[in-house]
Order: sequence, then C-alpha cells, then structure tokens
Amino acid sequence: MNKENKILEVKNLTQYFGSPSNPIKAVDGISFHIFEGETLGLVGESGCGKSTTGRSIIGLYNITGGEVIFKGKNVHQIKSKKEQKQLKREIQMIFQDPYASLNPRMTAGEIISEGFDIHGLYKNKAERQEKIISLLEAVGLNREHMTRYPHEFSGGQRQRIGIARALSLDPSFIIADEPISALDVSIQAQVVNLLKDLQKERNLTYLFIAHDLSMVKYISDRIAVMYRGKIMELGDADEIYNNPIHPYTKSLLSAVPLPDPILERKRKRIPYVHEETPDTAKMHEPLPNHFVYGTDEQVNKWVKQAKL
Amino acid sequence: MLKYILKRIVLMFIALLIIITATFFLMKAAPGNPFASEKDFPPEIEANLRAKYGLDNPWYIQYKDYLLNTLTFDFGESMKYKNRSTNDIIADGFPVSLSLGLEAMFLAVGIGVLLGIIAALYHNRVIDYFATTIAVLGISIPSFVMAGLMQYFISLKLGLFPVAGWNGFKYSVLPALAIALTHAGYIAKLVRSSMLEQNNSEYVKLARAKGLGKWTITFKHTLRNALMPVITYLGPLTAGVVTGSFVIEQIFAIPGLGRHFVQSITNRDYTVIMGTTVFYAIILMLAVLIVDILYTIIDPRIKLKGGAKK
Amino acid sequence: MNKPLLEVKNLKINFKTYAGLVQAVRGVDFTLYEGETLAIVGESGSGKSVTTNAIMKLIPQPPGIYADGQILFEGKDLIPLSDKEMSKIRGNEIAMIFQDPMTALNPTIRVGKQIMEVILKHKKVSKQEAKERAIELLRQVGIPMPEKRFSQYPHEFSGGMRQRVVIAIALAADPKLLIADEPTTALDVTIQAQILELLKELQKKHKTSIIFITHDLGVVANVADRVAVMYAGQIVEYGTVNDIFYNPKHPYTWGLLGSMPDLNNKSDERLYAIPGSPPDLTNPPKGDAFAPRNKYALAIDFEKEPPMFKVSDTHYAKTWLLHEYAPKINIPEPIVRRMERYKKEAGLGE
Amino acid sequence: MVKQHETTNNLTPEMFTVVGTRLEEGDKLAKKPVSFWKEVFLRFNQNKLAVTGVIILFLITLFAIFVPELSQYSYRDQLGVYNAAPSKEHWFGTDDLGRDIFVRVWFGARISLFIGITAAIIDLIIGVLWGSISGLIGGRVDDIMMRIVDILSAIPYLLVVIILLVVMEQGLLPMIIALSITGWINMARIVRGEVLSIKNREFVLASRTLGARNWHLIIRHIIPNALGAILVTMTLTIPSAIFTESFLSFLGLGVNQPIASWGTMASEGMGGLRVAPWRLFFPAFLISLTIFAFNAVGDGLRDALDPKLRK
Amino acid sequence: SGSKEENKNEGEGKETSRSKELNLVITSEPPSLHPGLATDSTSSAILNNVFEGLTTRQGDEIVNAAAEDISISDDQITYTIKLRDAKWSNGDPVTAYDFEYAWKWVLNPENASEYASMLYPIKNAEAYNKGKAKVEDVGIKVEDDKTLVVTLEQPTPYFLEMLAFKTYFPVNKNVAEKNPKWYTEAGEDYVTNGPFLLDSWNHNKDITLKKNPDYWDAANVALEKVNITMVESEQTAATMFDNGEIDFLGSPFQTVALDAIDQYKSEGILKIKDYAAIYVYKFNTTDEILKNKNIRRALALAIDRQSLIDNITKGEQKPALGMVPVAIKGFEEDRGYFKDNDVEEAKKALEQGMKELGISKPEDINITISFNTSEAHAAIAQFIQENWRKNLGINATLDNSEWQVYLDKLSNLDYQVGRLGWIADYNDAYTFLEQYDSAQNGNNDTGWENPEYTRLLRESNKETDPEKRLELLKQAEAIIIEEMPVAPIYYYTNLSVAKDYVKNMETDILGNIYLKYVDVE
Ligand SMILES: Nc1ncnc2c1ncn2[C@@H]1O[C@H](COP(=O)(O)OP(=O)(O)OP(=O)(O)O)[C@@H](O)[C@H]1O
Ligand SMILES: Nc1ncnc2c1ncn2[C@@H]1O[C@H](COP(=O)(O)OP(=O)(O)OP(=O)(O)O)[C@@H](O)[C@H]1O
Ligand SMILES: [Mg+2]
Ligand SMILES: [Mg+2]
Repeated sequence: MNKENKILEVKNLTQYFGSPSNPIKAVDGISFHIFEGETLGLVGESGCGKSTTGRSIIGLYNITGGEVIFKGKNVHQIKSKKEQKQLKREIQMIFQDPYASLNPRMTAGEIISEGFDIHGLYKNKAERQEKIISLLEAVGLNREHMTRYPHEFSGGQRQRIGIARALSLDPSFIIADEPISALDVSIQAQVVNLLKDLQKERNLTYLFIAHDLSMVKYISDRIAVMYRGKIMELGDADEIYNNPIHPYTKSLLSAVPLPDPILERKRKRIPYVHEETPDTAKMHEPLPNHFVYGTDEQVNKWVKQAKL
Repeated sequence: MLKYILKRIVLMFIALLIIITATFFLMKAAPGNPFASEKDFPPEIEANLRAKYGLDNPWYIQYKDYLLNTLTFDFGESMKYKNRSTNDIIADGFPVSLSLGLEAMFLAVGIGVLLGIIAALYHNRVIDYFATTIAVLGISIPSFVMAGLMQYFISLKLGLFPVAGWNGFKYSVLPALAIALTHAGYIAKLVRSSMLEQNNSEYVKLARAKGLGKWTITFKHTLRNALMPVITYLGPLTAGVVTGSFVIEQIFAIPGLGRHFVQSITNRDYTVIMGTTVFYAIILMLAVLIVDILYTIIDPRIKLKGGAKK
Repeated sequence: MNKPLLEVKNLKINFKTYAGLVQAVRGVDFTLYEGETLAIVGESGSGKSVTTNAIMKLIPQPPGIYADGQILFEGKDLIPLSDKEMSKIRGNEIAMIFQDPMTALNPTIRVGKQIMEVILKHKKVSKQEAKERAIELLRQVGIPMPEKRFSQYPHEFSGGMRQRVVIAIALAADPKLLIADEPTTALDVTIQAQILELLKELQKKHKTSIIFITHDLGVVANVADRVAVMYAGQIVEYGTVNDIFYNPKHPYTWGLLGSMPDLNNKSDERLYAIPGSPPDLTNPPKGDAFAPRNKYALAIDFEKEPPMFKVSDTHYAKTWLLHEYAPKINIPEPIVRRMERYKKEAGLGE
Repeated sequence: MVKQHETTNNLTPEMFTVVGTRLEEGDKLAKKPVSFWKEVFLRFNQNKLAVTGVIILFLITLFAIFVPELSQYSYRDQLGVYNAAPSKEHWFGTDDLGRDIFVRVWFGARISLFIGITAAIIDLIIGVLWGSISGLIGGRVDDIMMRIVDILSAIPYLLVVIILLVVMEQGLLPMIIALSITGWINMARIVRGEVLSIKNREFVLASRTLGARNWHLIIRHIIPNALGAILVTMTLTIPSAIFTESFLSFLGLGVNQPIASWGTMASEGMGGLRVAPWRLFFPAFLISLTIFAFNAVGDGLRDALDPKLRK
Repeated sequence: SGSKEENKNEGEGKETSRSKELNLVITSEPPSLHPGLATDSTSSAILNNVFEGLTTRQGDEIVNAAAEDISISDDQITYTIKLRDAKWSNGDPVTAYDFEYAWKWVLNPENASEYASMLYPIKNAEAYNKGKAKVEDVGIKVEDDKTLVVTLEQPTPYFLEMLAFKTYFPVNKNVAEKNPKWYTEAGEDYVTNGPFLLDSWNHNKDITLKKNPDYWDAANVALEKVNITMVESEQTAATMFDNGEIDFLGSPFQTVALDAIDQYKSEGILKIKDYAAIYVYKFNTTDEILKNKNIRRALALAIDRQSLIDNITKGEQKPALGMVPVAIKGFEEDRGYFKDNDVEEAKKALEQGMKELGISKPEDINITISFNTSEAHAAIAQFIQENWRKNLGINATLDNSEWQVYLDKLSNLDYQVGRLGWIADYNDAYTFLEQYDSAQNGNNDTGWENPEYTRLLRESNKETDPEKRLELLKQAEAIIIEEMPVAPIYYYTNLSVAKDYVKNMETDILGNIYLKYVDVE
C-alpha cells in the first residue's frame, strides 16, 4: 500500500435526482480520497447514497456538482474519446446484484470478454480465448464454465463472473457495490477471500460499499460512514470500530447482530436521533486521520462523549 | 407537467409543419389534378379552373397559402365537391366516424382485454388456445372480408341487422364489430403477454398471500399494470379509428370522414387532402400525448419530463 | 406455549421444468408451536422459500407439484384445500412477508389501499374503520406521519419504509402464523434492528408464531427460538437456538458458522468458506447431499443417505457422523474459539 | 415430529472412515451444461402447439416450392372452366378467369410468404433499431425520433405510394420500399417501450462501465432481451404486410398480374363471394393458418425465452 | 293515375298497396348539384330528375320538355324556342331569361365550368368561354319571357339531343344571383323546375326527392318520394337489394355487381339494355412496335371478345367490331369491318408486321398492357394477355396504376396498350369519332392521325342532310378501323334489376333514368 499516492480524489461531489426545484439529494457534497492499493469501505443506511456515489464516480450519471479526480485527471471533464476509453479501463465496478448485472442471454465467456471486444484488446481468437480462460482461473472458475449461461451458476459463481468482468480490462481501481449482501454466508466468504487475494496479486484499490459492518471492517483499511447523502465519519477501520465518534456510527455499530444467542439477547442497541447539521457544519479531524462531520460544537460534544 | 405538455405542443407544431410541407410537395408531385377525368376538356377551361382555385400561382405562394390556411384552420373549398368547404366536410364526417370509432374501440378493448385475460389466466391450456385462435382469426381476417361475410350472413341470411346505412344504433353494430375484431385480436395478444409477465411478479404473489381471489387480483392489480403496453398501442389506434376507416365506410355506406382520406387523394382534391391530413395529424399527436399523460395516471412512477437526464 | 400450531410432515415439492424434475423440497418435517419463532437458514437454493411458499399454497401449479406430505395447520391439512378455501386462511390466519418486499407492492396502487384491502377482505369492518386500522398499522411499524403516507404510492417510500409496509400488510389481520422470508436482507443494520424489535413486540402481544428465513446468523441468534438448517431441500439439523450455536453437529452447520466474520476478525486471516457448489436438485446425489463438499465426509456418505439422528430431545442432525461407528470429530477450532470469546464477552457484560 | 433415529443394518465401521471432500464428485453430479439456445430449443420442442406451428410452416413452404412446379397447370393457365367448384380436377376449384386455384394458392404462397418475411425483416431492421435507439438514448433524441414516427404515420400513405408508383417500375422493389416506409412503426413504438425498462437494468449499466457504446448495447443486450416482445409484434406484422401487399398490388406497386398472392386472391375472391366462395375461402384459410402457425411459433419462442419460466 | 288514390289510403293503414315511394342507392355523394358544374353521372342521375331542360328523353326519343315548340331554320343554324308555361319550385315562372342566365353562366370563364364545351356548338360560345369574345356576341338571345333564340356556329344535327343534357338546364336567375351558393344544400334556395324537388341532402349519406306539385306535368308523375342512399360498394348494394332495402339496382344509380349477375339472371329479373358506350384498347402509335399497323391489327383481331363477354364481363355486352356502339342511331347494324377472334387473319397480320419491323419471333415482342386499378379491368387485361399469348405467341405484361397516374400515362403517351371506356353524352356517332380528329386532341391519346379522317369528320359537321352525314361518319369509321390505332373490345350494356312492383324503370341508351315515368304498384 502506498500511503502517499492518492489514486482517487472526490471533492464536494453532489448528485441530485428529479426536478431541479425539488431535488432528491442522493449525494450531497461529499469529499474523500483513496490511496493506491487500499480498500475504503463505505457504509450507511439503505438509501443514503452509497451506490449513487459509486455510480457517479464511474460516470454512470451526469453529476450535479463537484469533481472526481482519478490519477490526477478530472473524470467528468475528459473530452477525448481515447482518454475516456482509457479511463473506463482503469475504473471498474462490481454490481450489487450479481444476477441482475449479468445478461441472461450471454455465456460467461461472452460476458467476460465483452470488455476486450469493446476495446479491441486482442489480436486473434486464440488470444481472446486465452485471456478468458486466464480470467476465469483468476477468479477460481475453470474453462468449462466459459460456455455456461448465468442461470447455470450458483450465486457465488455469478459474483465471480462479475468480478472477472471487472478485472478483464486490468483496472487499477474497482468499485464493489455491495458485492456480497445478496449471497449466503458461505458464499460471502468465498467472494471476500477472492477479492483479498486479487488485491494482493494485482495491487488493486477498492471502494467497498456495504451495509454489513462486520464484513466491511474485515476487508477495509479505512471506513467512511454515510448518512443522508453526506459522509459523517471517516477513518481507519479499527479506529472507526473501536473509537466511533459520530452518534450515527455508534448506533450503526451497536446494531450489528452477533451470531451468538446469549450475547445477542443482551446486546443494547444505541438508537440514533438525527441532529440537524446547520450550514456551518464541516469536516473535523479530532484525531489524526479520523474525520467527523458536524459543527465545532457538535464535534466537541461527541468527542467528549466518546472519550467518556 | 404543464411545462411538459407545453413543450410537447411546441414539438407538435414543428411536426405539423413538417407534415404539411411533406404532404404539400408529395401532393404536388403526384400526377393528375382535381379536374382530370377520362374526358379531357379544352386547355382554356382548365386554365380557368386553375385560376379559380389558385393553382396557377407558383408553388411557394400556394405553399404559403396552405400554411396560412392551416394557422387559421380554414382549409378552403373542396375542388371536387363544388362549393363545399373542407371544414364542412370534416364537420359532417367526423362526428359519424367518431361515434362509430368509439363504439368500435369499446368493443375492441372489451373483447380484446377479455380474451387476453382469459388466455393469460389459463396459460397453455385449452381455453388459452381457444382464445388465442379467436385472436388469430381476428388478426388474420381483414376487416373488409369480415364486413362482407357479416353482411352476407348476419344481415341477409339471418336478418339481424341492416346491411348498410347509417340511421341509428342498429346500423352501427356490424361496422363497429368489423373494425373491432382485428384490433381485438391484437389487443388480446398484447394483454395476454403482458398479463403473463405480471402474473409472475412479486406483487401478485403478495396479493394472493393477502387472500385475495383470482378475479379480484386480475381486475384490481394485474390488469391495470398489464394495460400499459396496450395503451401504447391504443393511442395511435384510437386516432386512426375515430377518424374513420375507408374500407368499412365504403362497405357499410357510412357517411364518415374515413373515405375522405382516400378519396381526396384519388381525386387530387388538394384542399381536402391538406385539411384531412392536418386534422388527422393533430388528433394523432394529441392521442400520443394523452397516452403519455395516461401513463403517469396509471403508473405513478412514470414522470413526464422533457429533456434527457441520463 | 406447547400447542403445535403448524406441523409439516414429509413435505416434498417438485417442479417440472424442461431440464427435468427439480426436487426442490425433499421431505421436510418440523413443528411450530404457538408464540414461537423458527428460523430457517441454509444455502441459497436449498428450498427455504419453496417450503414457506408451500405452506401458503403459493407454489405455482404447474410447474410445481405437491409430491408428498402434509401441512397441518391447527390440525387441518392445507394441501387438499381449494384456492377459495385457502384465500380465507391466507392473509388472515397465515401471513407472509416476502423475500423481496421492494417489488412486492403494486406500484400503481396507493399504499393505504393495499393495506386496507386485507382488512376489508378478512374483517367485517366498514371502509372507514379499515382505513383507521391501516393508519394505526402504519404507525405501529414506525412510519412517521401515517395519515399522509397513507395516500402515497410505493415509489414515494424509501426501501426500509416499503419493507415496513409489507410487514404492516402481513400484520393487518393479526395472523396466527407469520412467515418472514428474508425480510431484512436488503436493509442496513439499524433499520433491521428496528424491524426485529417490532416483530418481537407484536409476537409478545398476539402470541404469533413466526417462521423467519435468513442467512444472517446474527439475526438468527437475535430472533429464533428454534433453528432449522436446510441443505439441498432437506433439513439437515434442527434444534433450539442454543443447540445450533453452541453444539452444532452437522458439518454444513459448522461451515455456515465458520464462514461468518465478526468484528474481531483480523483482516489478514482468510475467512473460512465451504468449498464447491450446491448439488443440482434435478439429480440429487446419492447418499448425503453435502458429502462432496464435506471435509469430514465418510465413505458411507457417498453411498447412503443418513437418517435424522437424535442428539437431544430438542436437537436432531442428519449426518452419519453421529453414528456409533463414526469417528469422533469435534467442532472446528475457529468456531469453538469464537464461542469462547463470546461467552467471555457475555460474561463480562453480566 | 422429526424422524427418529432408526436402527441401521448392514453398516460396517469401515464405511465410517473420513474420506474428505470430493469436489469433482459434486461437479460431475451437477447438471451437464446445456447451451442457452439448446435449452431454448428443448423447451420449445416440448410445446406441442409451437411444434405444430413449425410443421405447418414447413409444409406450407414445401407446398409453395413444389406444387407450382409439379402441377399439370400453371398459375396463369386459363382453362376455360370459370368459377368451377372444387372437384377432382381442381381441388380448390377455379377462379373467374378459369385458373386452377390450387396451383395459384401455392404459387401465391411464394409471394405472400416472401412479403411476410420481408416485412418481418423490415420490422427487425428498422423498427427494432429505431425503437432501441430512441428508447436507449432517450431525452431529446427520443422526442425527435418519436415525433418522426408520428410524422410518418400522419403523412397520407396513399400519396406516398402514388409517388412511388410514378418514380418506379412495378415490381417487388418498390413494394418493399413502400412496406419499409411505415411497416415498422408499430414495432418501433413497442420496442421503445421495452427498451425503456431494459435500459436501466444492471447488466446494461455494467456494460456501460466497460465503455460500451449504444450500438454495442443494442446488439448485445437490448435486442436479445426484448426478443419476446419483438416476436409477438412480428407475428402481428406479417398478416398486415400480406394485406398491404394486396393493397399495393391493387394500386399498381406490387407484383404483376396474373402472378398470384394470397392477399390479392382473397380480395378478388371477396368479389366472387356469392358465386364462388372458394375463391375467398382457400387463400383466406391459408393466411389464417400461416398466421396461426407463426403465432404458435412466436408464443412458443416467447415462452421458451422467458427467463421467468427458466429454471 | 289511379295509383294516386291507393297511395292516399296507404297512410290510413291499408297494407295491400304500397306507398308511392322508391328506394334507390347511388354510388357516391354527387360532386355538384349545379347543372352547370356537374360533370359526372352520379350528379346527372339526380339533376335529370329535379331539373328539366328544353328537351328531354323519353325512351330513346327526344321530346320537348320546358320547350313547347322548337323551330329550326333551314340552314340548321338558328333555333327559335318557345317555352311552355311552367313554374319553378318557388312559384316563379320559368322564363327564357333563366336559360340565358344559366348558359351564359356556364360559359363565363370565371365560373370555370368544366363542361362549358358542351355549349360550344352555340355561336361564339367557345370564343367567349376562352376569353376571345364578349358575352353579347354569344348566340343566345331572349326574344321575350317565353322565347329564346339560339344561333349555332354550324349545323349541329344532334343539338336537340344536347338540349336535354344537364349543362343546358335552366337556373332560376333571381335566386342564383341572390345566393351564389344556392346549390350546395337542399333547402329554400335549391329551386328547380323538374318533376321532383330536392327534399333533403345529407352529404355523403342520402338524398330524398319529393314530387314537385308545381311541375307542369305533375299529373303524370307517379312517385311521391324517392329515397336515395349513397352506397359505394356494389356488393353492398346487391345485398341491400336482396334484403329488400332498395327497389332498383342499375345505371345510373349503382352498378349491378358482377358477382350477382348470374344470380339475377337465374332469377329472371336481370334487364339488359344497350348503352352508348364503348370499351377500347388504345395503342400508342408512337411506340417502337405499335407504330406498325399490322401488329396493331393482329392484336385487335386476336381477341376473343365473345368469350370475354360470356365469361368475364358477363353483362351480355356486344363484341365491338367498330368504333361506334350499336346503340347509336344509324349504327345499329354491324358494319362488317372485321370478325371477332379472327386468329387466322391475326396471324397473317402479325407475320406481315414482324417482317416490316424485322422481328423474327413473336416471343421477341413484349407488350405492356396498362390499365387503371380495378378488378374488372384487371380480369379483362389478363384474359386478353392470355389471348395474345395463345393465339399469337406474344408476351404481354400487365401494368396497373392509380387512376390519375394512369390518365397521366395515357396523355403523355407513356404506355403501349391501354384501356379506356367512352360514354356518349348525346346520341350521336360524332362523340365517338371526334376524339381522333387530330393527334393533338386531348382525348386521342394514341398519337394517331389521318388527314382523310380529319377531313371526313369536318365535312360531316357541315352536312345538313342526315343520311349523307351518316355516310361520312361511317367512312371515317372505316378508316380508323383499317388503321386500328384503337382496338374496340365491346359495347357496353346497362344492367339493372328491379323489384317486381317497380314499373317503367328502364335505363336509356345514354344510361339515364327519368323517374318521371317510374311507378310502383
Ligand atoms: N435514478 C434515480 N432517480 C431518482 N432517485 C434516485 C435514483 N437513484 C437513486 N435515487 C435516490 O437516491 C437516494 C440514494 O440511493 P442509492 O441507491 O445511492 O442508495 P444506497 O445507499 O446505495 O442504498 P442501498 O443500501 O439500499 O443500496 C435514494 O433516496 C434513492 O431513492
Ligand atoms: N417455479 C420454479 N420452477 C422451477 N424450479 C424452482 C421454482 N421455484 C423454485 N425452484 C427451485 O427450487 C429450489 C429451491 O428454491 P428456493 O427459492 O426455495 O431457495 P431458497 O432456499 O429460498 O434460496 P434463497 O436463499 O436464494 O432465497 C431452487 O433450486 C430453485 O431453483
Ligand atoms: Mg445501493
Ligand atoms: Mg428464498
């Protein structure tokens, strides 16, 4: 991991939907950066704008405001087709729902090779074939699977195809949008292991979106907690887990169910009461590399509570 | 919403301008003229005629005139039916076509939806095949054959309805049926396939889990959603049907508007061609607009908006 | 508490497909008592939803076939009932929350009306009363400003709210049995926790029995009295929640528990994952269906299907490992370790 | 209650040795991979009605190819027996010009099937593309493309046909052009509707993130997934094309008489309904039969391709 | 007549007799019910019964109608016409001024009457209509209220025939000047002088005629009311007739559908009358191949007209072996120019023609038969195509087009062989022959001309002796048949069927029916 090198910088990203007069503020001015080779976990309430953040970064929406800078270039201002293509190769996405994101009428081989078909990244059929096979093997599938259709795979295998597709263009940065929530536990484990292995092998950078804190904590270096379109707290994974400052983070952590009946029955959930954040609110850094969003007053109060 | 409608109306005017222009030039390019018949008359008489109807003007003057006429909705006099204004012709014919058309649409939608529902509810069973066969017959037997057969068998042999004419409800039954059956076939197929899709949806399962009966679910839940594609199809169709069908009006001797769409062209009755075309275009585009608005009523998720937001 | 409300006996459900006969449920037995919560866990495709749909008689026929078995609800078998008779039970005595509540609401009908529909169908009340009850339900499931929300369309609700609407519908007629099929999968933990609390509260009030399907073992630990672990269309282990979490006997249950990370996992350890993929139910394997993926598979597993072995009065498991000839195999180390740690934490908490 | 532990016979301790995972075993047991199209084919084959449809179409094609070649009459021979009822010599009777209807009907099948298929192709090429592009790009492009559709359907078709009649020789080409002008409009509208729902599906977004352009999306994603709707619409297009052909031929755009087509035979037969109903019956019956067959095939394919009916 | 009494009783519920009401259908909305503007037979069918000209037709005879007496000068140039005492339907007397007004209105170029040329026999009428003379110069003079003097350009033996034609009908001057749109609706201003009144006119739907009580000959008009529905489809009309919804089917109101002919024949109710009209195939004589007279002859001779009539057209038409229909006065007999279906002769002519053109095989000749879209024309064309193929070995291709496109092809000589029907406006051979008087004639369409032919026609116009004139016309006919720029196919007939209670309802040779004479019993 290279802590010096920011591969992605998001500055004041804003994404509104609907009519301009009464917009749905899906993402409301968020800023963060990701270092090369690290995994940033993004957690939060359902509907708080996690997927929208990911999709805005990769350019699926026309953003309402802000900047996304990837390897020094503003993603949304790239005009030349060549650079745009280049960018598409560098940033890839794994989708929330593995089944929905695979075209039911294409074979695994076709799905995986779609990327190089689009970018013309092979010289001949044989090379294409080879590439497909090596990708399949990289995600723990084998060449027999090439001619199968999505419905002939189990959930975990489908997600692997999605991952293989994301890898097919040799990206340096992958947005993984809840890649595991729809899977059952044992398959979740398979996928998470795979992602970690790949990161090691290929020096990948992840933006890992999820609402399952235990998995996020396990896979991430740093975690950002989102609430209603804004990032509330951001810091090292252990920091966030062990020393949460923002009350929402605390509430979130307290709500994680534990696979232990006795403990689970004893667990006390800390309910979160939303506090309006006035315009003066901003990011604070009460601890090194640990950021909290709020007014000076609020943050002070929270820090005090946390220390107690 | 209002903004959207206004925007559409602006677009409608642009489209109308294109339609008028295209029709004008096509009409002018077509050989023949309103006065042609197998008996030629002296060129001087023809010149008189042309002068009388302004056909001696250069094309751009004529074009301008048609545009202005359209703006004032005064399309001028028919060149074939002496001293009858195009507006009169439309005003006489349209109410007839409209009432027949609405009756036909009512039948088409009624029969089609019913057949479609039945076919979908009994998917791949005998009843489905039976309903589908009726639909296919409706689709594949054209209305002129249907009309002729009905006249021959229902009117003449069974004496149930008058053969032709237009003097009240009983005169409208056969023509309305003849128009309706074809469309009923199409609608049945559309309803069947979209109902099949709806029947697999989660909310139908939930409705069943609520303990609702089959027909309650069909009428209160699925049909409404299944009608969406039907409505896409019904919009332009309604515009076509309420402005009359040439063949049906011809066979059943109905004084509707439909005949004028064809006759004005075969007669090269320029003013009537323009008038009926503009009239139809407006109705069509309004129908398409209404469909879009209906969408939002039937499915509240659909939002009307003008420009792209992708 | 000891009155059985639902008894499922040797339930077998098949689906006729072009690829062959899918044996989705292959002989499921369980009993549910009044006021009790049964959690069903298991791999995706193991037949959890089919089992519960079968109880509601919501299996589409064709392609579905009730091949064998009985579903006794208050002692009466539901399988031979006609659709009409069933519709008196559905929504009224047995209600269901669907796996995917996001799509379960009719997008074109106002939310309030969708709730009222059930009340009007099953309770002899006026429209006005039904409306009041619907608003009350919305309030109960924690939707703010229920009067206003009543006349909105589903798309105007957030995902979590929609889910609560579906729950409100399920609760509308005070059912005796509530089936919740992965109701919280798509929700974040805070909303999930709210919903679980709500269910428990209602259960206390109405003595409702609940079947709760989930793959989140944390949720199971939270809500369940009893747990059934399903694999390949069969229940492979069945017991109280303590039996399953503290004394799991089936290797598949071990696998499930083992794959679960927790907040204490070190991020450089690999997670345990069950290798391989589940069997094809058109052609279920001979012997123990889990055997090919089972680290502890015995030779006999590939030959003969194991019977249900009784571990205790409440605890059964379907594995040859419980046979007297079988070698003694202990619960895998990591699970034991975690159990210890949790025990300590729980102890500290006390 | 849960099944009780039964006493087991014939079990030996040897059977209880740990052998561990046998993943190959699992894979071997797993369903043999069947390709998507093969599966579609299998499922289609189990639909009796659809198979009947295929057989009917096959037979019609066979008859269309061979009957005119092998018959003792030709489609144009005027045999001097006018409006004769079906008999041993003339299975389907003769028409007003004394021609054998059996031969003419099968000769006409060539034209009508050609027209039907051409129309279907036009539908596919223009209608599907138009609807896809309009729906996929959306916004202003959609507005404009759909208004063009409105414009095309509002300009008097007859006038267009007359102009074609003037600028072109009689024959198949001008007819195909005439069919291409408006024949695809219904398809375009319906496909657009489908696309509006498909275009927001995840796999399309996924393809976009790979850098896919619209063209790629249409070919690889939209069309395959809208195929069901496209098929249904196509089975509706074919009869309308068969009758449009007779209308165009009547106006002088289509094939030269005495070449027969089902559409023209049926319209002419209408004029002989009282004296020679068989002149109407046979072509009309064959049209219905063909449409029925197409329809059965379309429905069968629709079902076979429906992912919801898939395991 | 006695039937009138019965009619009155009818209203009181006596069921044995019918009301004097006739139900008819016409093919379409009459394009114009202004006698000076109408050009088509549908309009005529109505106009002939609501208006009355100076003369009218009774059977095949011309009789005085609005005129009491017509005296013709010896040079046949001046016609002095005394009007009968008659009234317009609004009570005004019918005067010579009304005729003068009507005729001059037609000739006035501003009114753009398409049939103005019908009045061209009148002196200076053509010049005035073409803007080359003043209205005062036109040979129409009113002597007094009841006397009209008409001067002609040249002797026109058929002028009395023409006076019965709709374009010569009078128009009520007072009303028409007050309301120039008087003719667009039934009502007060639609003032007529004929046996019937236009009682109602629902555009595109129906027209009702009522007996005109003020008509001078009202005593001899039997019908009280005529209901005329507009029914375009022949099939529908036939079904309506079968169903008893209408009482009569036939020209000029509606055609008997081909499909129903056999049925009516077998029922014995089909009436067939000769019609002054001919169906021809024109040859484009400027065409590469058809410029050859022998080829044209071969084609004309190789048509089996009788068989065509028996099997295809079915209306007992007459094979046309000349240019003037046998219905025309003086042409009742076959002139014996050639034989129908003379294959021998045809082959000879073909040989000859091919030699002249340097063609070796008949298969090398490919001819396109053009016609306007209609099932009947298509059937005839296919029949003839087959005749030529079988008899001559010549290949013909069919080419049909929309009516106006077809007319355009004809007049631009953009065709090889093309069909046309020609219907007489008045009972005289001249109307059939005149169109070929020069290649420039707008109705010629063949590019053919012959100086001798032209001369003969011109002379016939000056000839005052009917016999000699007939001779000249027959000579001209012989020439055109010899050269064969046109292959005559058949002379039309008019078919009609009527219910048995309909009396005296017969189509005349010009295809008209005067309801004045019709009765129902
Ligand atoms: N295309 C869209 N049009 C309008 N609103 C949208 C659109 N996409 C997302 N939203 C809204 O934006 C908000 C954020 O949605 P988003 O999908 O980013 O949430 P999320 O954090 O990914 O939630 P989840 O955990 O449920 O996936 C929601 O309120 C959603 O309704
Ligand atoms: N309509 C059907 N036709 C054919 N097979 C079906 C049908 N419904 C379910 N199945 C099959 O039955 C098996 C059990 O499915 P079920 O939905 O019960 O799984 P599940 O345990 O609920 O899984 P998940 O955790 O993914 O919800 C699966 O193999 C599935 O493919
Ligand atoms: Mg999301
Ligand atoms: Mg499930």
